[in-house]
Parts: sequence; C-alpha cells; structure tokens
Amino acid sequence: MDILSLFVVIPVLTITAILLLKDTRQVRVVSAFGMGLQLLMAGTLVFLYLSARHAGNSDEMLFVKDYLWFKSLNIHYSVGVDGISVAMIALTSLVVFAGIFASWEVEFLRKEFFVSLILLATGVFGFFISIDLFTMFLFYELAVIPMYLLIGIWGTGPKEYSAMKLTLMLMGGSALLLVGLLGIYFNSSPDANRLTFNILEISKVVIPLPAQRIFFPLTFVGFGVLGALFPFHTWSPDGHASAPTAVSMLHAGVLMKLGGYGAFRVAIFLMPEAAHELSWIFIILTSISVVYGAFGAIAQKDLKYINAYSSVSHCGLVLFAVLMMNQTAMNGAIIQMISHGLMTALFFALIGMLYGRTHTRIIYEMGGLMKIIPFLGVCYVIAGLASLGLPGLSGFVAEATIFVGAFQHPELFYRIVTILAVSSIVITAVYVLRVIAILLLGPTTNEHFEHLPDARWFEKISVVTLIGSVAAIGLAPFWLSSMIGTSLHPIIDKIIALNPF
Amino acid sequence: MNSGIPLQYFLILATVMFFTGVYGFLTRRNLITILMSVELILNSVNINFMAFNRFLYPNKLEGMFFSLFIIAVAASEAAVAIAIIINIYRRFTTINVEDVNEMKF
Amino acid sequence: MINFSYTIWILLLPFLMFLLLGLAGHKLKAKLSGLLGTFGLGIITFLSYLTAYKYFFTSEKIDGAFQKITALNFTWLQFTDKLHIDMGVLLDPISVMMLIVVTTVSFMVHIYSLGYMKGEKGFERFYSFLSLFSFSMLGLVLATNIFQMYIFWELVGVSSFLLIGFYYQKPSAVRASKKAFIVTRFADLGFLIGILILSFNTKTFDFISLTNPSGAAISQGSSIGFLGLSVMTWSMIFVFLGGAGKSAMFPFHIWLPDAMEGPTPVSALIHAATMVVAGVYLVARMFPIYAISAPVALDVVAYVGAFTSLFAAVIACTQTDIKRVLAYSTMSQIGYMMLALGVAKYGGETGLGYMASMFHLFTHAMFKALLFLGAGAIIHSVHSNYMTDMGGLRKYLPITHITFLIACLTISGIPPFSGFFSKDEILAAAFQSNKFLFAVEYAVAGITAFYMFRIYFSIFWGKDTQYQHTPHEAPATMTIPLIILAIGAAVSGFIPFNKLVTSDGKILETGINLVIAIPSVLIGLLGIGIAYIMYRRESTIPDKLAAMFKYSYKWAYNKFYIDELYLFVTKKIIFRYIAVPVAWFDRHVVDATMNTIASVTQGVSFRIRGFQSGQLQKYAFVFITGAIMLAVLFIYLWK
Amino acid sequence: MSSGTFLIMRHELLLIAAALLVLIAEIFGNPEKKSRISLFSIILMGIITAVGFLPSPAGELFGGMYVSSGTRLIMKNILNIGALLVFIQSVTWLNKKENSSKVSEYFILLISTLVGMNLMISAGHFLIFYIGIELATIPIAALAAFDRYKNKSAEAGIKLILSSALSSGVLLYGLSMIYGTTGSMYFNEVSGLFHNNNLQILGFIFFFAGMAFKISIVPFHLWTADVYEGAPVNITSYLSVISKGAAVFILMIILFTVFPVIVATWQKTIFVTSILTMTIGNLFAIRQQNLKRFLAFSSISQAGYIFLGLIGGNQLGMASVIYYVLVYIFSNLGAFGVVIAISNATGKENIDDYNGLYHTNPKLSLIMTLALFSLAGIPPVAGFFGKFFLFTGAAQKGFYLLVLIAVLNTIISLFYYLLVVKAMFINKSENPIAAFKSDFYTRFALGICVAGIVITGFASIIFEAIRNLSFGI
Repeated sequence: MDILSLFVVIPVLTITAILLLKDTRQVRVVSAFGMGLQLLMAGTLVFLYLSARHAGNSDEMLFVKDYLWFKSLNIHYSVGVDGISVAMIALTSLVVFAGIFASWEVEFLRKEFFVSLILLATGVFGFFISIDLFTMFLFYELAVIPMYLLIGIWGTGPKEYSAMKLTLMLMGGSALLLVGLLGIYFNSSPDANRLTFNILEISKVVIPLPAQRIFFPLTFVGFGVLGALFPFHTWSPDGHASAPTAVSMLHAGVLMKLGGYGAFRVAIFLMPEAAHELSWIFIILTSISVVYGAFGAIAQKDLKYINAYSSVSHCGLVLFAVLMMNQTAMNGAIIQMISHGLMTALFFALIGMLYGRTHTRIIYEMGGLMKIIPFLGVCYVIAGLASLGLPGLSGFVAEATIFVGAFQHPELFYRIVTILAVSSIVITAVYVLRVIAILLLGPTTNEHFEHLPDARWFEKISVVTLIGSVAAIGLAPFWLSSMIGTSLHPIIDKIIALNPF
Repeated sequence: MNSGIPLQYFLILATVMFFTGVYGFLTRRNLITILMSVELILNSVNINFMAFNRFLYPNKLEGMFFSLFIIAVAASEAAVAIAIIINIYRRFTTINVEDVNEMKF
Repeated sequence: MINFSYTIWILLLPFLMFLLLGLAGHKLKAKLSGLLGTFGLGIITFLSYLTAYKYFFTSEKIDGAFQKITALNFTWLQFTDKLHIDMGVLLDPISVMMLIVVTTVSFMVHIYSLGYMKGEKGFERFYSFLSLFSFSMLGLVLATNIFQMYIFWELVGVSSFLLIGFYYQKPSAVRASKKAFIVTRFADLGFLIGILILSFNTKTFDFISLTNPSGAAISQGSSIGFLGLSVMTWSMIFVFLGGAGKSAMFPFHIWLPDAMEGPTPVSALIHAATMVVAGVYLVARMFPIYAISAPVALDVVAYVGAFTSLFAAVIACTQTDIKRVLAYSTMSQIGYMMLALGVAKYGGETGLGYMASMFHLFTHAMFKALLFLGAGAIIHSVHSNYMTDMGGLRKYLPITHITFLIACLTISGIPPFSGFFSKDEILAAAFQSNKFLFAVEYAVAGITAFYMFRIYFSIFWGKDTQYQHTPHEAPATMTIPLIILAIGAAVSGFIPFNKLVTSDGKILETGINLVIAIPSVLIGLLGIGIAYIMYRRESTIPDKLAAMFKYSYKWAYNKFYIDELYLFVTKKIIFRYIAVPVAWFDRHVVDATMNTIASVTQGVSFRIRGFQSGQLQKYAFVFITGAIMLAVLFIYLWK
Repeated sequence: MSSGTFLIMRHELLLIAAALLVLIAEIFGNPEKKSRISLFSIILMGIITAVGFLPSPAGELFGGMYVSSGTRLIMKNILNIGALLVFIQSVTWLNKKENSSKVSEYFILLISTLVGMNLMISAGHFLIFYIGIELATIPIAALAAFDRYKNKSAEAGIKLILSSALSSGVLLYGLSMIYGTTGSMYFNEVSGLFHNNNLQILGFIFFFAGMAFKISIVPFHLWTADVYEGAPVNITSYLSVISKGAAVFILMIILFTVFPVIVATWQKTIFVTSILTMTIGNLFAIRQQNLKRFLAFSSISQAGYIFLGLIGGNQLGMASVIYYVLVYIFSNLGAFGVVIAISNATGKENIDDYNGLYHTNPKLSLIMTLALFSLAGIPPVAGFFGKFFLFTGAAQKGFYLLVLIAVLNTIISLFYYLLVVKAMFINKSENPIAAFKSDFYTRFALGICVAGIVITGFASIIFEAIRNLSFGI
C-alpha cells in the first residue's frame, strides 16, 4: 500500500466505519477522526515530498505507483504527485477537516450526510493523486455525484432545483470532457499500438494539431464548467445558495478547483499548441468572468450569492492565469486555487454559522453583529480582507503572482486584458466592504439578535484552521510558490518549446 | 425452365401480396382479419422464396425448405395469436383493435 | 561599513506588538496594553534615532554623496529569476528622515492617546491598530523595492481603514472608513498598473537599480511609445495616481475630510503627519526616474499639487468643523510638497525643489501633528468639533493655546518658525522654474495664514461662549506631547536639510533668498491681519462676505460638490447601471438559456407523445414507414 | 448423435431436457406442492448455467448451419445468467395463489424461449436463425398475456404477437431478397456473394428493421412500452434484458459475418437509428409515471447506447457490447428486482408511490439507486465502465460526433434517473410504502445483482476475459 493510495483508502475506511456504527452520535466523531488522520497524512506527504525534492529527486512525479488495470485498453491505476497536486491535497484535507466541524450539528440523517460528504472528499483526493486520465475521470465524476444528494436532502431554499441544475450542468461538462479524453487517448501514440491514458507518457508525444483543435476546446470547456467559466457558471450561485454549509465549503473550496487543476494539467499540458492558438478566445471569456462575477457580486443581497459570484470572479482568475501560459502566471493560478479554496471555505463556514444564528442570509436583515458576536465578526473581516487581496493574507500572494505573470506576456492584447482583470481588485474591495459594513458594523438593527451566542468550540476549530492557513500562506509564500514552481518546469518547458518568452 | 410464366410475374405478385397484407394490417379493425393479413405477408415471402429457388437456383432447395418452415412457424404463431385474441374477447368483449388501447403515451 | 542589521527590529517589534495586543489584548488590562504599546514604540523611536545618527554622521560618503545602504534583504516571493519581491531595509537620506518623522509623531501620539482614549471601549484594540499602522508605515518607508512598498502601502491603507472606523457603531465613521479604503484602493490600482508596466520594461523592482541615474533600468522603455507618451511616462503617471490617492491629491482628496471621523490622535498621526505624505515620499523615492525619463509625469505632479493646494485652501476658509479645516490645510500643504517635487530636476541647484519638499514634509509633520493634537485637546474639553461652539478658550487652556499659536505661526510661514524656512525653499524652487505656479503658491500662502488664524481666533478669542461645564486643561499625558511637538515645530527649521536630504545626496548650497522671503512673510501677515479683523471679536463681516459671494461661498462650503459627483458615479452609474444590470443579465439571460434548454427538452417530450398512441395499427404504420424510409434513404439519398 | 455433437450444442440440449423435466414434474409431481417446481427449475437452470461455463470446442454441425465458438458461448452463458436471475425473481410472484396453477407453464415457456435464443446465437444459416428467433418470440407473447384476468396483460400479448408477426414478415421479405440475389442462406456464403446492389440493400434494411424491432430501436420500438407495462413484471424484466441481449448478439454476429461488404451502409444505418433511439427513448422516459413504462423507455435508450459498440465494427466494440449486456443485465434486473419486490408487496408501480421510500425501506432504495446509477453510467459502478468502453469502441473508429451526442443524452437520462432517486430520498410523503421484509429468493436475486453491479466494473478480469475470448465469431 503506497502512501498516495492511502488518501483514497482512509476515507473509504471511514465511510465503512460510519456505516457500521449503530449510534449516530458517534458518527461525527469518527468522521472527524478519519479526516483528522487525513490531514495528518497530508502534512506527512508535504514533508516527504519536500525532503525528497531536497534530496535531489528531480522526477516529474514522485511516489509514482502504477498498477495495470484494463490490459487491453492499457488503462492503469497509476498515482503520483508533484508539488502542485501535493498542495491541492493539502488544501483538500484542510477544507474537509474544517467542513466536518462546520457541519457538527447536522441532525437529519446524520450518518448519510457524513457518508456522502466523505465520499465526495474521496473523489477529490483520488482526482488529485491520479496521473491516469481514466482514473482521473472516474474520480472526477465520483466527486460530482454526491453533490446531488447533499444539496437535495440537506439543502435549503429551492434545493431540488438547484441540485438538479448543478448536477446536470457539471455532468454536461464531464460529457464534453469524456469526448476530449477519448480524443486524447486515441492520439496518444504516433503508431496507434501504444495508446495510453497516462499523462506523463502522453505529454512526451505531440498530439497532431488538427486533433488538438477539436479536443482542446472540449477538454478545456469540460473542466471549465466546473471552474465556473463564463457562461457556464450559473450552477454556482444557485448551487451554493441551496447547499448546506459544509457542502458549499467543499464545493467552492475544493471541487471547483478540480476544474482549474484539470484545465491546466490535462488541457494545457497535453495540448499546448492548440492552447496557445485558441487561448485568446478563452482569455476573453475568463476575463469576462473575472470582472462580471465581481460586478454581479456587488448587486446581490444574499450572502451566499455574493460569495458564489465572487467565486466566479476568483476562479475565473485561475483559468485566466492558466491561459497566460507562462511560469509565473501558472504559479499564480495554483496559489490562487489554494488561497481561494481556503478563504471561500472560510466564508461559507462563517455564513453557515451566521445563518445558524440569525436564520437569514439577507444582509439587509442583519447589522451591527460585530458587537454581538465579535469572534465571528473579526473572522469575517479577515476573510473579507483576504478575498480583496490584502498583503499578509493568501489572496494577495496569488493575485500579485498572477498579475505580474500575466503582464509578462509578450503580446499587447494580453497585457491590456490583464489590466482589465487587475481592475477587479477595486470591485472586489467594493463588495467586500459593502457586506462588512452592512453586516457587522453600524448599530445593531434587530433587537432579536442582541443575545446571539458567539462561536462554539467546534466552530472555532473549523474557522481557526482555515484562517491559520490563509495567514500562513500570506506571510510566508516563498515555500509554497517554490514548491509549485519547481513542479511547473516540465509543463513550462513543453510550452516554451513552441512560444519562446 | 424457360416455359410458362417468367420470374418477374411471381415477384410482382409477391410484392403486391406483401403490400396488400401490410395494407390490411394497417386498415382492418378486426384482430382476426389483421392476423389473416399477416398470413398474407408471410405467403408473399413464401412465393418469393419458391420463385427464386425455382428459377434462379434450381439445383438447390434452400428456398423450398425455408418456405416450409415459414408455413409451420406461421401456423404456431397463428395458434398463439388466436388464443390471445380469445382472451382479449373475454376481457374486452370485443376484438376491435381500436378498443384495445388501455395503455398509451 | 557600519552594521545596520539591527534595523530589522524596527519592523519586527511593532508587528509582534500588534499580534500580542490583537490576539491577547482583551485578556490584558486596558492600561497595561496601552503602556506596552507605548513602550514598544519608545524602543523603536530610540532605534530610529540611533540609525539616523549613524547614517548621517558616521556612514562614509562617496564623493560627497550619501549612499543607499541595503541593511538587509531576503526574497519573499519569487516571480521570475529577475522579478522577485524582497523584504528588506533600505537606508538612504529620505528613508532615514521619514524614519524620524514617523517614529517621533507616532511616539507622541501613543503617549497622547494614553490620556485621550482613556476609558474608551476597545482601548487595547486601538493600540494594536496603532502598532499595525506603525509597522506598515515603517515597512513602507524602509522598502527596498517598489513591490514591498506596495505591500506596506496596502497595509497602511487597511490600518487607516481600521482606525477611521474605530467607532464602528457610528454609521458616519463606518461610511468614512469605507470611503477612505475604496478611494485609495482605486488609486492603488493605478499604482499597481504602474508597477506592472515598469517591471515589464525594466525587469526589476529594486529601487537601487531602478533609480540609479546612470543605470540601465532608468532609460528602459522611455523609447517605446504608447498613445503618444513613452511607456515610462505612462508607468510613472500611474504610479503617481497611487501617490495622489494616499496623499489626497485632487481628485482623490474626498476621503480625507471624512477620515476625520476617526479618533483625533489617529487623524494627527495618519491623516496629517505620516500616511498622507506617503504619496510625496513615493514620488521622491522614484524621483530620478521622474526627473530623467518621465519629465511629463513630473509636470503632472507639479500641476496637480499646485491645483490641490489652492483648491483645498479655498475650501478650508469656509469650513466650521476645525478638524475638517485642518484636513483641508493638510491637503493644501501636501500640494506644496508635490509642487516642489514637480518643479525640481535631478541633481545640483535644480534639485532645490526636492530638498525643499522633503524639508517641508518634515516641518509639516511636526506642526500639523501639533495642530491636530491641540485640536484634540480642545475637542476633549469642549466635546464639540465646531468652532461655532467655541470661543475665548485661551483662559481655560493655556498650554494648548500657546502651542496652538506656535503651530499657526509656523504654518503661516512666519520666521523664525520652521514653516518659514521650508516654505521659503519651496517658493524659491517654484520661482526658479515656473513663475505661474510660483504666483499660485504665493496666493495659497496668504490664504493659509488667513484660515489658520480664522480658527485660532474664533477658538481662543472671539465671543465668550458659556459652557455648561467649564473646559479644563488636558492631563499631562496630552500636554507633554504638545509641548515637545511645539518645540520641534519651532526649531526644526534650523536643521541643515540642504546638507542631509538632497536629490543626489550631495550637499546643496542654499540661503534665504530675501526677494522671495520678505513678500511671503508679508502676505502671511496680511492673511493674519484679515483674520484678526474678522474673527478677533464677534463681527458681522464674515456673514456679510458670505452673503456677498453667495454662490462661490456656497460652492466652496459644499467642497465644490465633488463628493456629490462621486456619489453620483458610484451609486448611480456603477451600482444601478452596471452591477444591477449584470446581476439581472446573469439571472435572466445566461441562466435562463440553461433553463430554457431544459424546458425545451421537456416540451418536446410532451409534443411527441402522440406517437405512443396505444393504437397497434399506428405502431405498425410507423414501423413500415420507418423501414421504407430507411431503405429509400440508403438506396437513393445517402448511398 | 455423437458425444462431440452433444458437447458442442449442450446449451440447447440441456435446456430442452430441462423443459421436459419440468413438464414431467408437472405431470407426476404432487399437485399440492406446486411451489416446489419453481425451486426445481431454478436448480436445473443453475446447473445448466454452471455447465455452460465448462470449456467446449468450437465447431460446426449440420453442415455449418449450427456454429459454436468462444464468443457465442460467452453470449449464451451471459443470457443463462440473466435467465437464472429472472427465474429466482419470479418465485415470489408465482407463489401467489392466482398463479399457482401455472408455475410449470411459466418455466417451460421461458426455457423454450431461452432455447430459441441460444439456437439463434449459434446460427450459421438464416433458417436456424429464423427458427430460433421465432422460438424466442412466440412463447414470450404467451407469457406477456400470462395474467389471464388483467386487461393490460392480454393487450400486451396481442400487441406483441401481432407486431412481432409483422416484423418477422418484413424480416423474411428482406431475407427473400437476399436469397434471391445471392442464392444462399449460409452466413459465410452470403457474405461472399454480397455486392452492394440496391435489391440487397433493400433486403438488408428490411432484415435490419426486423431485428431492430426485437431490440426496440426507434422507429421500430413503439410496441415496447405498452408490452412492458402490460406484461407481468418478471416477463418485462426478461424481455427488457434477455430478449434484447440475445437480439443484440445475433444482430452483431450477422452484421459482422454476413454484411461486412456493406459496412458503410450499416454504419450509416446504425448512426441514424442509434441517435434517434437514444434521444426519443430519453425524451419519452422523462414524462413516465409508471415505473415499468419508465424502465421500458430507459431500456430503449440503453439499446441506443449499445449500438455505439456495434457501429465501429471492431473487436473493441464487440467486446464492449458483450460486456455491456452483462452489466446491463445486472443493473436492469437490479432495478426491476426492486420494482418486483415492491409491486409484489404492495402492488404499487408509480414513481410517486416511491416518495420517502428511503425512510421506510432504506436497503431497497439503496439498491435501486445503485442500479439506476449503473444504468446512468455513474462511477464507480459497472455501468460507468460499460458505457466508457462502448464509447471508446465508437471513438476508436472516429465517431466522435456520435459519442458526443450519446454522452449528452446520458445527461437527459441522468435527469430522469435522478427523479426516481429524488422521489426515494428527498420527497416527503404522508403515506409512504410501509416497511416490509421480502423473502429469501428476492433478497438472493438482488444480492447477486448488487454484487454484479459492484464487481463487474472493478474486476477488470471480466472485461479482459470477454475481450480475449471474443476473437472472431
């Protein structure tokens, strides 16, 4: 049993353990334990990875394990990680861990809730560790499906509608993706007898350009749907608004990252020529989502909608940076994924806690909460500052890297678009401060809120975990960015080969 | 074998019979009649087989055998069909095909 | 080479103090946390003075010029092999000078606040924010590269946001803090874009290599043109936008008056002495680039500065909230500094403006902090911001009265107070290069004297107001800083800036140019005279004048309706005509299309249900037709 | 008949023997203990299925009219497994007293259809094929009308028998054309003598129509829904899985062996019809309330997906079709198993009746969900792998557009499968189906189905085995 597979095995074991439990009160303890273990594992993995790199192991992927699965199609179960996936895994385990505590008080069908939640996590972990397109796709869909039940059963508002919409749109994405993957597979070897799904092997061959022209858009959009690429983002606001807290956290925090990660690990990495040729289209789309999402957020009244739109904007930035196709921008994209994952999870956690107390998410119905629940209030402010890119918190690191990287693009068009995207930082500031001002500051508007309790211990665990990591990245970004940077080299080299910067 | 009626005639007859059968199947309201038009279709097929065999491949008998089997099978088919039709009559007290549509859409 | 590595503590200490007070503050006693903060800052102040001494008097010069010393530097975030954000400490004349300014004023304010903020709710919060601000401001000052500067620039912004909104339950305060943050943020966008363009062309962030007048970077991109100007000019203009935002230059000035919602010590520290001059510091920092490869941008700086100084001075004459008057005077004084930079060139005699600007920055920090703290003392005793509620306070607040008077004389440029010297240099510099701007500044000097004494008289003299409880002199914790600052304001004019802080680090020979000095003093006295006549004792002249210039007065009183304009743009245009439509579009167009696909599918499935008619013969018909159509298709149409 | 012969066609012979044994048991068995007959026939079927897996030589009989090969053996075994499951699932229903008099008929008829299917799969000559297909159809019609006292059942019977008669008429007409133009009915000879003239294409199309009717391909599918709804649930499941599977198999065999010359034509045909089938099937399924009808339409769209495996005309496609039919048997029988269990217990067959089922019968709802997800092709269950391989097979020959349409269709299908899931898990109901405990047979069958759904996918060995065995037909 190699260390990476453990990341799939532990959740599965946790699930089985939960299913065997008779007493539903122990469920959350067990899941917390399992996911805590997972978090520990992630830490270990980061350590092992860094030490291996330090020891001078310069392979593209480390801890590679490969088991032949379907011989005739040359499908393998093969896992391996580079700095990027390690970072993503760490992110995932953090968010899941926090998510467990954020949903500590789920009463209705508690067992089923945690099972589906962890199932979702399993899919995500599997996705990040696998380097075989088939297994990757398998885990991808595995991660998407539990959403339906999670939102449909434990959600609020028009939950059936939102759940259905979310599931179908994401599946639509994966439909395009599937075709794209098949296309890649059948072009993965010049002489058609060594076809493979293995990313590393495919990256060694050059997929013929006509094929790329067809399959790059399919793959990119396929992942883009999950990455909230305009105009395929509309599942996100409804989905998030209806989802229960932990699900929004996982979804915005981690699941949406699958999109960005795949877009760059599969679409760009394997088909750079087409990516370079067609990037301008998607650059336009993504920069639209960046600005458009931010503007959309300004006009919202519902906290979760605000956050959903800001996620659209931030994830748009991820794809935007990926498409700039140079070391720095991509580095920024990855950091942005992680930072956004953490802070948006933090946001949703806090929103859930506020909702649990005030039973409303409409900002105008709240006000002056800072005085009543200072802890949550301060945390919300910190989250807000992180999201508007305040230095010292993770958001800034990501955005700075992206913008500097993107602006290094040799073509004027891209630089001008970059400036457009940069302008989003102001809009972000506007809506973040708007919310903070209406929600937390000023006199208390509703006397019923006078005696709301501040955060409970499990809520504090959940929130502090996230804030801690946000601040850690923000204060000492160099290790993260270098860890990612080194892993980017092979990808960049492959790209540089065709457009020298 | 050039004496008498040329092949085309048989084929034309068969075709006409086939489509008569189809027409009957589509227009008749009585289940029994519909069954008969099915028989008509099958017989047209038989004629085809016979004619082809007789005119084109006289030294083999596949066609002949085939039609024999078709006749036999058709008989059994008819038997089952009629059995069911009787049951229909018991249930619906009619064998008008248009009334037999409890299930639709 | 002297070892400056201890300067790291100048940055670390306040940060640690911030963490301590921020995380554990509510556990400590309020008083203790206050003392802690003050003590910490005391140490930093000491270190700064030490540094200043070592730098100016013991570090060796190379052919008579002060060297830029990178005390320490480490890579914080690597972008590319050339581009990387470093964190470090850069010592050169202006940074050391700023070090003194920031720590002195900040220390004073810390002490002052012990008295002023006594018993306030969230006392420890106040001090943790102050520490955060000190940290950010010092980081900004000592930045070794432009991106580090940007980082601390943002942090300064946020700490100002936090401090303005200190009374977070007061809606006006909340609004003000929001406004301040967003306006400056908008300006910072310009700054960031400027940085991007700059770094794209020069491939470096580092100040030393950027501003080396004979270096490679400085000439980079001045050849590449874009929309008629060189990219270097563009980047410098964008960078200046950032500076204008922080320094409340027109048209980004609107946040500063509202920022007075914050506690008065904060106004003194952030919105008078230190943060608002960051813009000036930024331009000074990049000065060689401005002067050598972007002269157009420098002209922009000059004119914006000049206009703002005039504009703000005019408004100041009409305001009645003393803190707002001071805020506008701050703007106008910073206008002076900008102008001085704008008219300067690099090196030698022509570099006079640069030195003058820094000089004025220094003196201004002293007297403006003094003014604000004095105002604070007044407000503390009268519990009102409006000079209409005041009068004849000289009896009650002697110390405040004297110190305030000194400050007023200083800002009016009356010798021998420091203001006279610095302002004189500026006028001289303007005279050298641009007579028009020179004339403007002359006028402004007069107006300044007028409005300062307007408030002086109407507070300390004027009508004898009856107070429900008699005002009393502030406690020692508040008066001592006043006295210290008063001394500073009085004597700092004699500091030989021309030897210490010049554009090229070399010594610059200057003297009092009587041709300029005497008239400027006279115009100052004139302004004082008018104020005396109008406000020494109750008179109807002001109202008459106001009535006479009804409209212009009204305009000036309403700050020329700039706020309303902004409000219109943000509320109406941005919110109502962009954000709301975008949200609508997203719901009713993008999302609707997705839903339409679904409903269309359902509709079709309902339409076609007729096929499943339940009629055996219809089925058969479809069957036959299907077969025949397929046959036709594949035999004739699509073979 | 030599022992070798016996070995070669043991499937058919054993089944016939089984049918006879059941008949004897009916005649001489204790009339009170009729229910034993079901156990007896299940055991027989089990033995036959097991024996089917014994290795056997490939070979020909009757001068090549009967062919046996590795591939065909797999197909037969798969069908047997399915039939066995259906047998087990029917017991509960047969034990009801209104059926107790007809137990043996039921099994005899089923077995004889199975014989027909096996025969048809082993056909090397159109005559055998024809006999097989009729033998497989006519008894089914009788079974569809099995509930003598239900109008719907009778209606289903008549609709099935008449339209299948028509379809076989058309099919035969097509065959006669082919015979006329080639002069032979042997598969291998016909393929040699085939050269793409209009008459032959006409013949092919008619033949195809006849087969498409059995697989219920649009536009030859209209009988499906009504018959599925009317017939007893067990028969429906049998129809939807076994008959369909058998028809697919033989169609594949004939396409590959008889019509390789006009591959271009039949690829076009399949292209058009499969798109129609998937889309129409899904569109109809969306609105269904009766679960049997619902599953009928879903099975129609499934047939459309299966065609993606055929269109390539390649090894991979072939293997994936066989594999998918296996997966499909488990998934669909799983779904039907739940429907059967519930309709036996309560007689309810509508989706609305399933509201809140999870809270009363969690196990059943989970099995249903699993089966439906497998049908929808959601990982990690077998359906995902099946669909993936089908699509791979089509993509290998460059039919990316078709694959795209297919996957987009899977989204529609996911939608209505989720509707059922929603009913069971999310919808609230004031009078949900009361919790009940189903008997051993049902649970056993469902257990096998679940095991199949879960294992068939992960255990790559199964697919590999099919892949390796299915060289040549």
